[in-house]
Amino acid sequence: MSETNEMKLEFDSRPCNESFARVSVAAFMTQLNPTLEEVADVKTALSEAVTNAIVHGYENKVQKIYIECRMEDQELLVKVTDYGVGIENVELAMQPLYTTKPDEERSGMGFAFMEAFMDELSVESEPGKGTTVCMRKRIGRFERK
Amino acid sequence: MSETNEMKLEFDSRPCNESFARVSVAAFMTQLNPTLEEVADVKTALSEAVTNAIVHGYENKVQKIYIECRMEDQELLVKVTDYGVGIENVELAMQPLYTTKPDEERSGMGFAFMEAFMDELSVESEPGKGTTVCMRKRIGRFERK
Amino acid sequence: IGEIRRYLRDNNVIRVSRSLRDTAYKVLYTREAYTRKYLKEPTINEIAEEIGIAKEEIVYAMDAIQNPLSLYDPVYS
Ligand SMILES: Nc1ncnc2c1ncn2[C@@H]1O[C@H](COP(=O)(O)OP(=O)(O)O)[C@@H](O)[C@H]1O
Ligand SMILES: Nc1ncnc2c1ncn2[C@@H]1O[C@H](COP(=O)(O)OP(=O)(O)O)[C@@H](O)[C@H]1O
Ligand SMILES: [Mg+2]
Ligand SMILES: [Mg+2]
Repeated sequence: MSETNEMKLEFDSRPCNESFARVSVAAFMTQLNPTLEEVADVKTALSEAVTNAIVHGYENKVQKIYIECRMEDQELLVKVTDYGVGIENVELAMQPLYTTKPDEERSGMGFAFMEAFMDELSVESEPGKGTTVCMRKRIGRFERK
Repeated sequence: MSETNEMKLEFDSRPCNESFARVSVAAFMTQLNPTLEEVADVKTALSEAVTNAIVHGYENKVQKIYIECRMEDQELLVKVTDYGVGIENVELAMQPLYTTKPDEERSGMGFAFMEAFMDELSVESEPGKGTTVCMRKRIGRFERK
Repeated sequence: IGEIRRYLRDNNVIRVSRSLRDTAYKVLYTREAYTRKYLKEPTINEIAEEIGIAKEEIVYAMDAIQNPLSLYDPVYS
């Protein structure tokens, strides 16, 4: 498939929807014939982004989370957007171990995981407006092509 | 769960996305704790609706298909919308064995399957505007409640 | 030699489709055992608990075997 293929997903920011979102994205990327490991990587990164939208962006209030996925050749793009509180200092927030909720069981490693498991990570955020996390990963890099 | 939970899905009308759409809806409905058979029923009905949108609604051109799912108590609502050619006579189209593409491998049983595997089916369509298929199914009817 | 090397490499990485099928067969087996024992269909939570896999993953896996003509095929051909 050399054409693009796209999907968008919108769902309530409830923790019970996290698995559903993970499996949807996994099912979408299955078209790229990924390895187990590649799917696990994307699912981990996606989980972190969705959890952030739920607990930080919307502070556990039920609102909408938006996921956008695009495949172009062997590249998968995943965008996760919330219209929540936003991030004051993105650079600082992305530092490993940095967290604004140290009291809960947050590790401050969410962005670090997204960075580690995907090839590219960028974060756009405006305080009071919301946050979009954009991640890219090449799938099937070990195949001759 | 007595609250509602919702999701929306938008994707390209490519046959390769059928499986992804099926898995998304199936994954979403697992929150109602269905049997595998109930999941299979919904997937069959959904496949028919999505195939119709691809081959009839958009006549195999790549445009967007929209799915909306809602759970309320033990009821699942699934809506499939295309902004394609629409249906002239809905009542006639819904007759078992009726098909406008007898030359291809269409059986004319799509709507009959949706009706059989779901509890309720309604179709709204306007020629030149598009079609929305709305299906409902109660999940877990065999459980005491 | 090139053919063999390619064969080895392709089979070294486990494709997700392969693992989905394995899971799906486990699910079917579990359902059958449950139905025999309790004389009723298990719900997805009961299956998920039995084999220790999220219910969403179960339906993802089941789709891989219910859809024989799908994109999963190249791996097996
Ligand atoms: N979607 C978001 N909306 C608002 N703030 C966010 C969002 N995502 C991340 N943050 C901020 O960035 C910090 C670091 O995120 P992360 O690396 O995932 O660690 P953790 O979630 O464990 O705190 C969070 O503590 C929070 O302050
Ligand atoms: N989304 C749609 N857009 C336009 N026409 C449709 C749509 N869905 C169904 N139809 C019409 O209804 C007929 C019956 O549909 P169906 O019962 O699924 O049978 P089949 O798809 O095998 O023709 C189709 O042949 C087509 O003319
Ligand atoms: Mg986090
Ligand atoms: Mg049909």
